[in-house]
Amino acid sequence: MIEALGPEEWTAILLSLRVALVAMLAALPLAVWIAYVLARKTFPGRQLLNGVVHLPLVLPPVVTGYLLLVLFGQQGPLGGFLDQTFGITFAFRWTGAALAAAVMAFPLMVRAIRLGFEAVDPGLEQAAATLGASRWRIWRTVTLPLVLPGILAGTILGFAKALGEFGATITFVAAIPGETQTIPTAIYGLLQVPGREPAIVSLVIVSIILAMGALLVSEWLARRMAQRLGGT
Amino acid sequence: MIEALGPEEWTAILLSLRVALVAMLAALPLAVWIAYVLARKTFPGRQLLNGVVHLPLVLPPVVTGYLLLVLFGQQGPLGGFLDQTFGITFAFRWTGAALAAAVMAFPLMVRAIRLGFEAVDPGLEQAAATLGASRWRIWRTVTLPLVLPGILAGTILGFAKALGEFGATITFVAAIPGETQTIPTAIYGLLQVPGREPAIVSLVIVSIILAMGALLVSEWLARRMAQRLGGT
Amino acid sequence: ARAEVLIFAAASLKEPIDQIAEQFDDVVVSYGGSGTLARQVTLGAPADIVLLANTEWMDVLVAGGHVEADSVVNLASNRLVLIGPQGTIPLNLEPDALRNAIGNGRFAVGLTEAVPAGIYAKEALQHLDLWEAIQDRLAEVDNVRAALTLVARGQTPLGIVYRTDTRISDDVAEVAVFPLNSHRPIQYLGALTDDRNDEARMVLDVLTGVQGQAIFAASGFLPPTGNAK
Amino acid sequence: MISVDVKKRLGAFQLDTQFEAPNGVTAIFGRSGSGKTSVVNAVAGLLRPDAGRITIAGTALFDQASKTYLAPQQRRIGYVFQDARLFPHMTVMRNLGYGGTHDAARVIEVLGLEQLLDRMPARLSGGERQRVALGRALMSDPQLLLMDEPLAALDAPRKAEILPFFERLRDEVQVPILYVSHDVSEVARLATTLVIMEKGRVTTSGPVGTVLSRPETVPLVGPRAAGAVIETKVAGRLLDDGLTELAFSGGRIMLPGLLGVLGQTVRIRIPAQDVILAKHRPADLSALNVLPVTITQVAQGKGPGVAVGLRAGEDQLLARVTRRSALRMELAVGQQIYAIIKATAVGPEDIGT
Amino acid sequence: MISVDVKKRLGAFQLDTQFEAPNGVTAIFGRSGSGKTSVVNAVAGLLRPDAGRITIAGTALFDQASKTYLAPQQRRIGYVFQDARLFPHMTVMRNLGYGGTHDAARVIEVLGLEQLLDRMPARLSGGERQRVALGRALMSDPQLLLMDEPLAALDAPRKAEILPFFERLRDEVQVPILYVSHDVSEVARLATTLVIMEKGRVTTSGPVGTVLSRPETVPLVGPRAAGAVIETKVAGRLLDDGLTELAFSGGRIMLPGLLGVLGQTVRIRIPAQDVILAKHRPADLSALNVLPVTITQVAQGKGPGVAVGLRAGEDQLLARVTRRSALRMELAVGQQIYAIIKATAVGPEDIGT
Ligand SMILES: Nc1ncnc2c1ncn2[C@@H]1O[C@H](COP(=O)(O)OP(=O)(O)OP(=O)(O)O)[C@@H](O)[C@H]1O
Ligand SMILES: Nc1ncnc2c1ncn2[C@@H]1O[C@H](COP(=O)(O)OP(=O)(O)OP(=O)(O)O)[C@@H](O)[C@H]1O
Ligand code: MOO
Ligand SMILES: [Mg+2]
Ligand SMILES: [Mg+2]
Repeated sequence: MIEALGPEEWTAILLSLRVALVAMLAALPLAVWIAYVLARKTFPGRQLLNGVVHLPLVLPPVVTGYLLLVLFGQQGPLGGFLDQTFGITFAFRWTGAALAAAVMAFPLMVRAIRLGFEAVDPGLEQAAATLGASRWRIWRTVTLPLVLPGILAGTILGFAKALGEFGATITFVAAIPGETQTIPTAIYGLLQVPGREPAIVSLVIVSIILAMGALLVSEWLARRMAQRLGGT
Repeated sequence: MIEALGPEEWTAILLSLRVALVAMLAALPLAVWIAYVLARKTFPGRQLLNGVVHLPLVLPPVVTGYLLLVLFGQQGPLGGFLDQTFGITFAFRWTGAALAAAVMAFPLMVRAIRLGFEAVDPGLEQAAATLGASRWRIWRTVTLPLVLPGILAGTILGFAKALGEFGATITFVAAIPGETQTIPTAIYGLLQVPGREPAIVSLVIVSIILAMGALLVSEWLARRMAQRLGGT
Repeated sequence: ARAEVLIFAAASLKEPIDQIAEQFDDVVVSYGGSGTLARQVTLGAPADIVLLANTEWMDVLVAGGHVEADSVVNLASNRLVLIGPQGTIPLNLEPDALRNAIGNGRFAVGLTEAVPAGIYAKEALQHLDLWEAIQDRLAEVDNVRAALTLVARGQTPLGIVYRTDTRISDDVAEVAVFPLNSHRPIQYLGALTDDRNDEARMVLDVLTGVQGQAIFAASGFLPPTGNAK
Repeated sequence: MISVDVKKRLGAFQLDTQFEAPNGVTAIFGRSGSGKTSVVNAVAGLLRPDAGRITIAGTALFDQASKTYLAPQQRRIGYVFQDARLFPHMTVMRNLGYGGTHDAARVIEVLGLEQLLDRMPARLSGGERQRVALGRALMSDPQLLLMDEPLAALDAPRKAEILPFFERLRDEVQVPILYVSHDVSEVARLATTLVIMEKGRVTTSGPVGTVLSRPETVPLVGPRAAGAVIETKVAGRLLDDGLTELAFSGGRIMLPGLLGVLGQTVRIRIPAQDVILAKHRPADLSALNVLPVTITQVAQGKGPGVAVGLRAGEDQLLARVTRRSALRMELAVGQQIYAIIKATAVGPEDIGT
Repeated sequence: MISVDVKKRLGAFQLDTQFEAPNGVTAIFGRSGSGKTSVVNAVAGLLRPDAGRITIAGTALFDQASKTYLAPQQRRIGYVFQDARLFPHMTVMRNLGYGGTHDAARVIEVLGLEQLLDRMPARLSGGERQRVALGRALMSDPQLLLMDEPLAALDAPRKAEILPFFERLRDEVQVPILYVSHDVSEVARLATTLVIMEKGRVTTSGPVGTVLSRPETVPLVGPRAAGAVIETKVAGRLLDDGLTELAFSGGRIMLPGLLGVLGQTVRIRIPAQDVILAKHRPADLSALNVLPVTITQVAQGKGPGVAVGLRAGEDQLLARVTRRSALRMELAVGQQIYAIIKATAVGPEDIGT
């Protein structure tokens, strides 16, 4: 199986991993924050925020990719600004692939983490408040640890989605080998050429192995957490 | 905005709604069951099941569509069986679009519902058991109602995903106006030709409205549930 | 690592273009649907060379000044063929023959309003007065490769693809060839985004040159027809 | 008849408990962490013992030897948990009816739940919650009732209201009850059998009257908790004074309140600390009850108290006096003296029927 | 000095409570559902009243008029919840230290937590959990301690161990305490002030001695709970007998146990039901304490009991006798009689220092 993979495919595999990991790391804090806000706060525009978060799920991925291109392209309002201010470019760069993956994974992460927040007993936060803990300390030491299972679930969902993302990625950053060609876009290319079925199958298997590995790690972490809490 | 939509687009909108609704209704019982099994049971092959459920998220949608084709196509082992035994055909039918949407939405639904199960206090189920309730009755009257917020979240995630699904759908059942051409396929077609932006924008807005409507309904239901439980 | 020359090419050109790119150290190719590529270029994609399977989009790029009008070249052509699963006997391109062959099944094509292969297929079918007969039996997909798969998996008894596509699968057979005059010529066009990029010009020259044309031919493409605008 | 023999390791804690509980109420008494809840969970089928055997009326619920292990729902056991465990998504009414509607009207009335029926559990106070949990268990018509400190969260008047219901339950329905409690009054009033646990093991068990009137029990249950439990019969009712005269083998006792009808059996606990001893029959006292008794035992405790076992007729009483008094009065086994019991000292929670 | 004035509508329930709590322990007493937890939540800042004002030492925690509403964390209040609320993901040690480590070693020792420090809360028994919650609140060094039935889940010996710590807390640290309890012994022993609530309102409040020795209080707290609370000084210790002699304005009382050092102030509760009245000084009784008293009030209750107010020196005592005895003895205001208090009847949980 491994023989079927050429250097270009290996590059795509490593890039996919990097893209998925960076997307998760970068999106996680924002996802946790938005999930918290949606779970606990009431404010005007809450439903709007909720809707915006879900957008990448509702829209065809190609449209999301196109919107990203319009916003974050070199001529785009955000893209130009980020480029000039921080020197960060997304369009047709691996960072853009990570952005696309993060955006597409975002609704999944937020929802899972939000369920986690909703399952935390507010009585415990009250107890922490009476013990003098600041909001931030309560958040860090009580709320967040109790939400960890949700965060873990959200992260693994997001990671899997990031590994599989195709439509938005190819639209936003194309499939430039070594820069933006991830496993799914590589598979797409291979589909156009005769006789590359073995490579396609190998890439699919590698995807599955990566995702399964991540899943197993997350399940193991979740079990450890549950054991700590459950006392067995 | 509405003028930009021809009869073909309207047909696609109605079809998308039907496909997403049917996909959710059909997938929900299975999703709940799998989520329950994953949350509560230990058995050999548990991690395998977990992995399989996540597959549609990890694989590029085209690959998923291809696998569906292989399995549920007219010559496919499952497709042929279902056709002959129950007269259910998926190939080139809206039912196939619903199947693709359900499969793609499945990991999202399972994860959200599973988090719901994990948040239920087993002490309550024990209490029900001592009151003589059968496993099934406990499940129906105690576990399930307490999991409703998770089910609701999973359903809305799944619904949104089903509205947006493109790659697997077009690969599996193509785009047949009135039968399998959903909003995303219509948008894709419009994107490939220059100058159809108004229609695209209209379709995107319709998608957003549909998803926002579903979101609002689900949030409202969730709030009602929380009120009942929280006592305010 | 940004390459010296970045080519954006229609996915259906992957086989020959990969071979040609291999001959250079620093040529990198990104494949996608023609519509997608064209839109990306209009939004500032850093491509040096654009290769499309669609003349309409090339017109848009030229009109918008995204490619150098003078650099547009005609690279290759293709034939539109009717295919069926392996073992299907050749067919006459006539309504009854098609309808019989389809039976209860469907007819796989690219999106007839959007995907180049689908647009050509619709033109050809209309020209041959076959459109009425099968219009309601179409199964339109987002790219030719998907149409090929439908036929190869036996999902549809017939489909229309480029001749080059039939090489991808052993499970399909060519059952008819559409006459050249039944549709606008199939043109693969290339262009430079920047006239002053000499290395890109060199690569594009190789594509149109003898060596490049030989590789196109080996992949089943036909020499260019008509003239690039 | 319930027979319990469970061994179970829980972290560093080793549960190794054996006792038999005849019909009626068996109280499990023991300090925090002694393993009471764990035993009760094992009986309910919520904690699977490592070894042992649990039977009700000869039927095994659990038997390590024959690999029997009935599911909780097959045990027909009503369990009132230490932490209520009401179903948060059901009204009080639906919670109550969840396990059945046995004797519903009476349960609702006695537990004072009428006003709460439409409430959701989150809107109940702690005590209200426990009452509903109690009602829910009762309405499931169990063959054995497990109660893990069911009254701990209730106030005295509410307790006093509910206890008679438990008594009726015990006497009429003949449902055996395993009752975990910290409160000796409760235990004495309800229990027929007392099991005292310490560090996972049973240290003493037996009929509640015997165990509590044994001077050796004083250090186990605490000095305030010791006292005799005797069975009496209603011999007369002084309606004007609101007193009831109870007869037992050692004489007659007058207690406040109208307790049952003539001839009815009434169980009372006489706390050891409320018995005063006198060498001569005293006169002109507000205490109504003066009984001639014989000293059967004088047990010196570690503290300043002396537990004095007394025989009144065929019943045992227990008194607790200071060492100083014991010396001054020269108390000795075999002496004939008088026990003075103040009518109001036997509080309503010490009187069972 | 804490001043509470809160109005709050909770569904059909109307909370409308006003009281002042001086330094020391203020007990809130009332039946289940009377609004005790709600009041305490309002003081903690967990329930925002509709109207009113809450101040500690003159500083407003809440004031509807000036729109003041301090967050719970700004109030420096230690709260022991009815339902422990331990952080499930932290060990006992980390739970304890969460709000601070004030006096950590002593708290851990007195609450007997040494063995539990590395445990997770899910592995604690009900009583262990409550002890940890108590320790956690104490270690946060609060300016006000709120306790919502903190001892309800504890067994008598453990209670007896913890109560002295509360007393020390009250006396040494001068932390005011609002203490919700069902247990009059606890209340009498700890509380300086007693607030009795019914249906969301305060029916009686005042110094605990006064409230509990008022014959009118009997129906409010229940007959068993009524009794006088008096301050005494240690006048002598009979080491051999293990007795302590306490002096107060009405004479001397001998109690079992060695209670404090000479001259120390000791507070004792004398339950009304444990006081026997005699017209003549009796002899040869095991009860060690006979005090000359004057009847100040004879209050007839609804039941068979009569509450008799007594003056002993400058202190008030309360006795509860049957109506029959009251009539037979012809008790009347102004009469000089004798009160007999059994040494062992004043149990250790009724003695505070
Ligand atoms: N899962 C567990 N792992 C380790 N130790 C445990 C576990 N469950 C209980 N224990 C320990 O077992 C002992 C008995 O607990 P149990 O809950 O039966 O006590 P209890 O007598 O009911 O106490 P309480 O009166 O406080 O409710 C305690 O010391 C407790 O800490
Ligand atoms: N959110 C709410 N909505 C409606 N009623 C409520 C709500 N919270 C409490 N109540 C009611 O308010 C009353 C007072 O409740 P609270 O918990 O203060 O009582 P409590 O005196 O602490 O009782 P317990 O001794 O049983 O703990 C109860 O009747 C309760 O049912
Ligand atoms: O949602 Mo997709 O169909 O992953 O690109
Ligand atoms: Mg317990
Ligand atoms: Mg309360």
